[in-house]
Amino acid sequence: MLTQLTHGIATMTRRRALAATAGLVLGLAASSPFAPAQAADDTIKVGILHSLSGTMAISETTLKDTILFLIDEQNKKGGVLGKKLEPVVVDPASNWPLFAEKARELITKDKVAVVFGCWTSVSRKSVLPVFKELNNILFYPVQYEGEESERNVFYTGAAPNQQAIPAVDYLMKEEKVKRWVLAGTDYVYPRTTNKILEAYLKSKGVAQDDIMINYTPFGHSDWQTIVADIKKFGSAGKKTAVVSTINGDANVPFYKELGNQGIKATDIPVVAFSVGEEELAGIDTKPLLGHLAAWNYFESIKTPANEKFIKEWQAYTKNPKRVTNDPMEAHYIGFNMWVKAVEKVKSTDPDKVIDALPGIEAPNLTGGVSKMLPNHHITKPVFIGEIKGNGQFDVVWKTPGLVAGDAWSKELEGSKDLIGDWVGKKCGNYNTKTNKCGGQGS
Amino acid sequence: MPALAGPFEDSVAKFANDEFSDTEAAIGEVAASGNALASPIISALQDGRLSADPDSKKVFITQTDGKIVDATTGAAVDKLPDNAAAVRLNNRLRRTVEAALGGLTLLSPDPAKRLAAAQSVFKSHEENLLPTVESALAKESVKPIKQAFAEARAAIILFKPDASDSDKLDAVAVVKARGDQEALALLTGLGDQPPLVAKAAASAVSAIQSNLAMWSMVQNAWYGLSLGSVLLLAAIGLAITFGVMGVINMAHGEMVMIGAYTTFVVQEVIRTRYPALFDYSLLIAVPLAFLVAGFIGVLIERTIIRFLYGRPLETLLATWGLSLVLQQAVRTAFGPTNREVGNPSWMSGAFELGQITITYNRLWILCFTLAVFAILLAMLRYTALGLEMRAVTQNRRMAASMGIATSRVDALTFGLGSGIAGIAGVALSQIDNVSPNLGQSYIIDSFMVVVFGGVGNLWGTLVGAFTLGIANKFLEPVAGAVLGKIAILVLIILFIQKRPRGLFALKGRAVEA
Amino acid sequence: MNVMDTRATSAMLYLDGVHVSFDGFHAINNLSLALEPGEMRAIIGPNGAGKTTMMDIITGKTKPDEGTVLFDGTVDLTRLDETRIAELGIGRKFQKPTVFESQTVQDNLLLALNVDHSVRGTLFWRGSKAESERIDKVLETIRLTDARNRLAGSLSHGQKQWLEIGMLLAQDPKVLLVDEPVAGMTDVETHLTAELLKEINKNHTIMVVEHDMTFVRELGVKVTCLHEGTVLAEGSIDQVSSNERVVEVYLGR
Amino acid sequence: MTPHILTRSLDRAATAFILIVAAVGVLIPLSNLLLPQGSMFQVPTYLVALWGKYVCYAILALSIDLIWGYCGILSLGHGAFFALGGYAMGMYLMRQIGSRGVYGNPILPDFMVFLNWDKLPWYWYGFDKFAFAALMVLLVPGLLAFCFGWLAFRSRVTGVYLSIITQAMTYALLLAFFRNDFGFGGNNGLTDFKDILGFNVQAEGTRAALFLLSCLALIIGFLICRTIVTSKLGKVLIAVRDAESRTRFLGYRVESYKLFVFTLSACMAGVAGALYVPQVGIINPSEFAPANSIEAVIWVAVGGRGTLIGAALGAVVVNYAKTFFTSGPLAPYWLFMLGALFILVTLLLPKGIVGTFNSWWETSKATNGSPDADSAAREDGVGAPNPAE
Repeated sequence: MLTQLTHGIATMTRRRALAATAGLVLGLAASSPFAPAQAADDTIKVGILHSLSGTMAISETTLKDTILFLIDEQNKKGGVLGKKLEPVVVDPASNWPLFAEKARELITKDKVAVVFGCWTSVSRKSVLPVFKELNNILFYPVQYEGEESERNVFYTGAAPNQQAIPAVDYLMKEEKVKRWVLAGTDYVYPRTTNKILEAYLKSKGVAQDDIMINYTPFGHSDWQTIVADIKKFGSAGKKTAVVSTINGDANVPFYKELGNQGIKATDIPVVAFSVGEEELAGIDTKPLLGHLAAWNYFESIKTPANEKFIKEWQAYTKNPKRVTNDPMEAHYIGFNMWVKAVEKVKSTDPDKVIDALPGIEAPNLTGGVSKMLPNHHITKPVFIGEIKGNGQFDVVWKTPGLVAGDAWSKELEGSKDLIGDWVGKKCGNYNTKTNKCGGQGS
Repeated sequence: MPALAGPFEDSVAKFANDEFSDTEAAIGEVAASGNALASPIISALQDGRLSADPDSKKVFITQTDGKIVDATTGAAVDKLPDNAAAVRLNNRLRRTVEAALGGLTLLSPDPAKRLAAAQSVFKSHEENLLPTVESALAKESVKPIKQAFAEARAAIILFKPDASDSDKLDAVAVVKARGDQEALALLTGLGDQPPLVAKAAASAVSAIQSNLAMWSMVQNAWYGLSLGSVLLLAAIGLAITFGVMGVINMAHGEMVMIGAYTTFVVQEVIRTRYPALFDYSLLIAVPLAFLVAGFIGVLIERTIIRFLYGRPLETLLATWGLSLVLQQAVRTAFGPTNREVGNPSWMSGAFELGQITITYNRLWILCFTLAVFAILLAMLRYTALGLEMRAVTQNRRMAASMGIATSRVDALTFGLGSGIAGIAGVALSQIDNVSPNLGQSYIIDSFMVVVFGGVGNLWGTLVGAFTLGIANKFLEPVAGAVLGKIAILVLIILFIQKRPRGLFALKGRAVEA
Repeated sequence: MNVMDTRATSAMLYLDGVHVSFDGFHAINNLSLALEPGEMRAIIGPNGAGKTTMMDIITGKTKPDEGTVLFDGTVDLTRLDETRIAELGIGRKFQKPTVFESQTVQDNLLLALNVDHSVRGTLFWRGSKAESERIDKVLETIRLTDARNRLAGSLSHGQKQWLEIGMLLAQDPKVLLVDEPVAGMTDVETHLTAELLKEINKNHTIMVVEHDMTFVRELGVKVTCLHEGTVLAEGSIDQVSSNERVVEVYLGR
Repeated sequence: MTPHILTRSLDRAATAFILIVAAVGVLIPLSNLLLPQGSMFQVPTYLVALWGKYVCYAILALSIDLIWGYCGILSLGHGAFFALGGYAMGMYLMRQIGSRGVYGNPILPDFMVFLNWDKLPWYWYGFDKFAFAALMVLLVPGLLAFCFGWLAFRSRVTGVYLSIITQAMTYALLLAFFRNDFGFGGNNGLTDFKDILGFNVQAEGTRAALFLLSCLALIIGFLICRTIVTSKLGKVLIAVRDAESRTRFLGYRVESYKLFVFTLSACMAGVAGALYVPQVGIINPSEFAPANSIEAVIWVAVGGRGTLIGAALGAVVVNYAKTFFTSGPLAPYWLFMLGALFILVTLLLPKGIVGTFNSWWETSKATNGSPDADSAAREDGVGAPNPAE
């Protein structure tokens, strides 16, 4: 390009040079850097926006495979509206601005009808403006800190009240826990969850002295001091538990240190919100027997739907050891809800589908039927599982029914009056005190 | 249900209901029954060897030798019914089981079991066990176990509402003498006590606390040494490639990762083929990791680095690219998720030294690091390769003219550095994730250690690693893990301004030219 | 010893009792030396005698552990850094020819010119007739006029040596420290270099470090022989080369 | 700025470069806004944003080339200055949201509301004014670079040591900005922007204007760099790069020169970051990641170290490739390609695209005996950097 241009300018007249430059520039810019899109009308395109490289690949690659698997299954059943579904896979490479760029590409260039994607909150925050601007649909499958209800996003993972609070309730009731360590990685999800839990615990009469909050950086690997601190905190004569919002990678060294320092679940149980079957695959779980996790799904839950899902998934991935986990189930539910909504309105038009989704019901894998709520969160059961020696969980408790996801936490000062209602109020942050849309201000 | 079932049979049958509350009731009833099978049933329950058939309500014990017996009769059974499943426990039940077992095994002939029983009684301090504990105490001849019984007795007395003040005061003294976290837990959890006892307990608490505060300094120092050993292990290979050869190897972390994955592969093979060798897996992995990483190192030196000598910044970029390729290659080959590397039994668990807990894996890593360091130092000093290496680094042209094959020495030096990184990977697999990102988390720290300690000086690396480790661990309780780390980085940046060549810099004309 | 007493000698460069050690190795050991204004002095000595280290001390690259280094009788050089010392008027040619290889011969001289060396000055520099005349003159002196637009890196070894001497000329310092100017030169070049230095010596004080005894003899100036960081002998070339110790440690029998 | 130093900097290639950037800056927005959608020459909005990002990266690459290509300072922490500029802009954009945040708090950004902060931290004051934020975009990176450089250059920390401590600097900032207590939104950073100077950041017109501004900034940045490298100052910088102590012995205060370009370069990186943020819509701590800074260095190496046009071109080429290869079937192999690019460029193309082209041009001219020998080819008036530092 430079050769031609410098050479061109040297030999051509100025006017001709300018014209040539203009043509070249536009040609280059307008020819998108992506492979030419096929204008196939006989398929419905489904975007998959999960990192396949970089630090988040560890969690997200499985979700990409899940959607591919679900699309495959759906196409075997004849697709949707008589058309086959066509997956479009992109790799945002664990790079948050790249998430936004790739979302834009999926919607504008590939013209996908819906996107399944994101894991971290920051990636969701990064693509949010894009989905709003270009009016498309994102299904977000991971448990998160809540405090959000957007028209274009459907949250199929757990809100804090569908994971954290039931877990704490369980520990208080079943284990008679009086003293709490809230340990987390220093980012928004643990911060918010711990804020909510702190407020909740205090409302249950737990004194400030009986709550210890600790944050560590991402990928923290030297847990000696913190585990010793926990041990010390736990020796004050009251039953103590750790509520862990430690992020994926840091968990393995944390649990290894726990095991080695001899903290057993019978002394100080640890309940984790980010540790699932995938994470346990990297640890020898025998020393961790009895530590807990709270999820809306466990692979070990015995229902016909789950057994069928696991069997087909392992057949699809040709790996009889491949585990399943909670975010996968969230995608399973979300995908089926989207299919139902599309079939209901007989269109993939985002506006119509967005309006049709609240109220749609789809079976989950644990024997219940989840429902999309007006705040774009879903109803889910909550399970508490204890880690078993084989890397699986043994469900020791579950909520009696399904719990509706709260977009806005009732425990936080800033959000206790807010609700999300995209059916009646057409508003994600409706203030029930002032009866106005738009937060608590003015 | 069998028609002739007595109360013991009824109790045992409750295990088959798959309800935690029934299981709890069953444990209590069985433990209290005095039946000879009570102890086997409950220890089987603890180990997950107790199965129940929910239909026939029959319960079975799978003995440690694999034989199966009926839990109510002790009669041998051929095989478990098809729908029999292990009786499930949760944490609360596990504690109940421990307590029950403690009561049942206080008089066990096995000293280890008696000690464990005494300790679990100390925690559960169940009043109805007092007579048993006292008789056990009277009979006991092994000193530490006798001590444990005395402490268990003291714990029970402290919680016994009708115990006399003087008994309780004696008990406080016994617990105070124990002086550890659990003693503190017991004393702070006493609840309402007569004023005299409460006062004694309070003073015991503060005595224990100040004792523990002193120990926590020792603990920080130990943690610092342990962190320092990890840093040293990760940095030592870099000290060779960067310090001795002047090559910036940004793919150093990936060599560590390759070592860790080698360990994983070794353990996989052992698990599937020769499970008996598992405890030796690390011993096998160490030389293999050295060879694999070393070989890859030589390969890298021959294909990339040798073209870039004298261009340190270009080397830095090329090896960074290499690190991306290696990471993604491992991700493709082994998948992006963590891989499980188990701890052999001799690296699991911990022992108490005074009031601090020393975990075996950290201790072994410290010893291992020092051994690697010593071997390396000896190698550089006493072997022909070491001599050639030093000759080449000091004066390449002179060395070449004296008949040293400099390019061979370069390749071997780089291979040595990489191989040591591989060994570090074996050790790090014991405490960290084995994932494609493993190396990334150590590379910056390793560079800091080498630069801080002074390039070209292995002793500097040693001192640098331990200084940073200990400083980090003393900062962490004060500033928190994140701020502590930031503070260390800032301090290093400022330190480099003061001494641009590190702690143990070589001086003189030659190094500055 | 009183420093001010020696002011009477009005030495251009005055070193007294200088010590430097690197990790226990005494590179310079009680070195004393005085260079009179307008003098040219040749320094000889075996490898490791401390010749280059002495230059490092004078130019501020190395700080002595103890001792006095005075410039012009008044300025204490041990307190100043390289830039400041260069600004005072001490120029240096390195042992290994060091020129700016990726710039032209002309630019090399331009950079060496003794004009405003501040960031601002160089940013807004616009050249002047006086400057270009001076460069032309230096180019002529060092016989590189034809090569003025060539990259310095493409010059031959001898030409680079000359270019570096030319840069010293352009810098126009009061004292020139010249480290091994004829290493790697042909006999003819060596001879020309000697002529050149003699020419320069008319207006400048020079200290030359050299191994080439023919060259030193040709210069015909006072010679100092260093050994193990201290002065072994001083005097005319004949005096020094007949000194027993010098013959023993340096010239060989 | 006096005209002579400006005119001196404009040779044929530089003029061509400026014309092309100007043409891109005008034509792409125009075609996006005026031509009907679907027309062959219509540039869709998402591509305007994408190219806007490339242009910002090009400015960052220029700033790195100025210090690395011309002065031999390899900073592996330039992403930090880029990110700081971005944060300054992000803070302005955050304040502009006002009561339209999800909580509707007129003063506090959303993340502060949900962490129960009751008032704005002092360092957020003033960022509601664009002029103040714009000043901070230059001042914050500039000041950090000045302090850092003052310490480092004065103590003569050079070469790989400098590279490693710049990396430590950006790593420390990364950790600090991850902390929620730091008050910059933690891991999520700043996002969900609404307005810039009263214009909706999502609107096509605003995007077009931002794109034009980015191109303008690239041109100005390029002119500043050209002016510097073609002045005598540029020759001094190259002298420092090739033989630092020689330069010192000629009486140049090397640390002042280094400090000057380092600080200037940090300010440029800050501007690039500030323009980047409204176009991508998010700024968060991952921009501080050492890997990002190293990647930016490779753009310069690919394009041609020590050639300004090369740096800008390298940034665009590598990022175009990144966009291209992270979609579709090649996606899992992107890191292989990027890694291989690092290795191959340093081994086989040490002068980069433009540097290699220049050498080729020069040789072909020399053999043809063309009178036009030293114009376009010797683009920046200097030879390629000496590979041996």
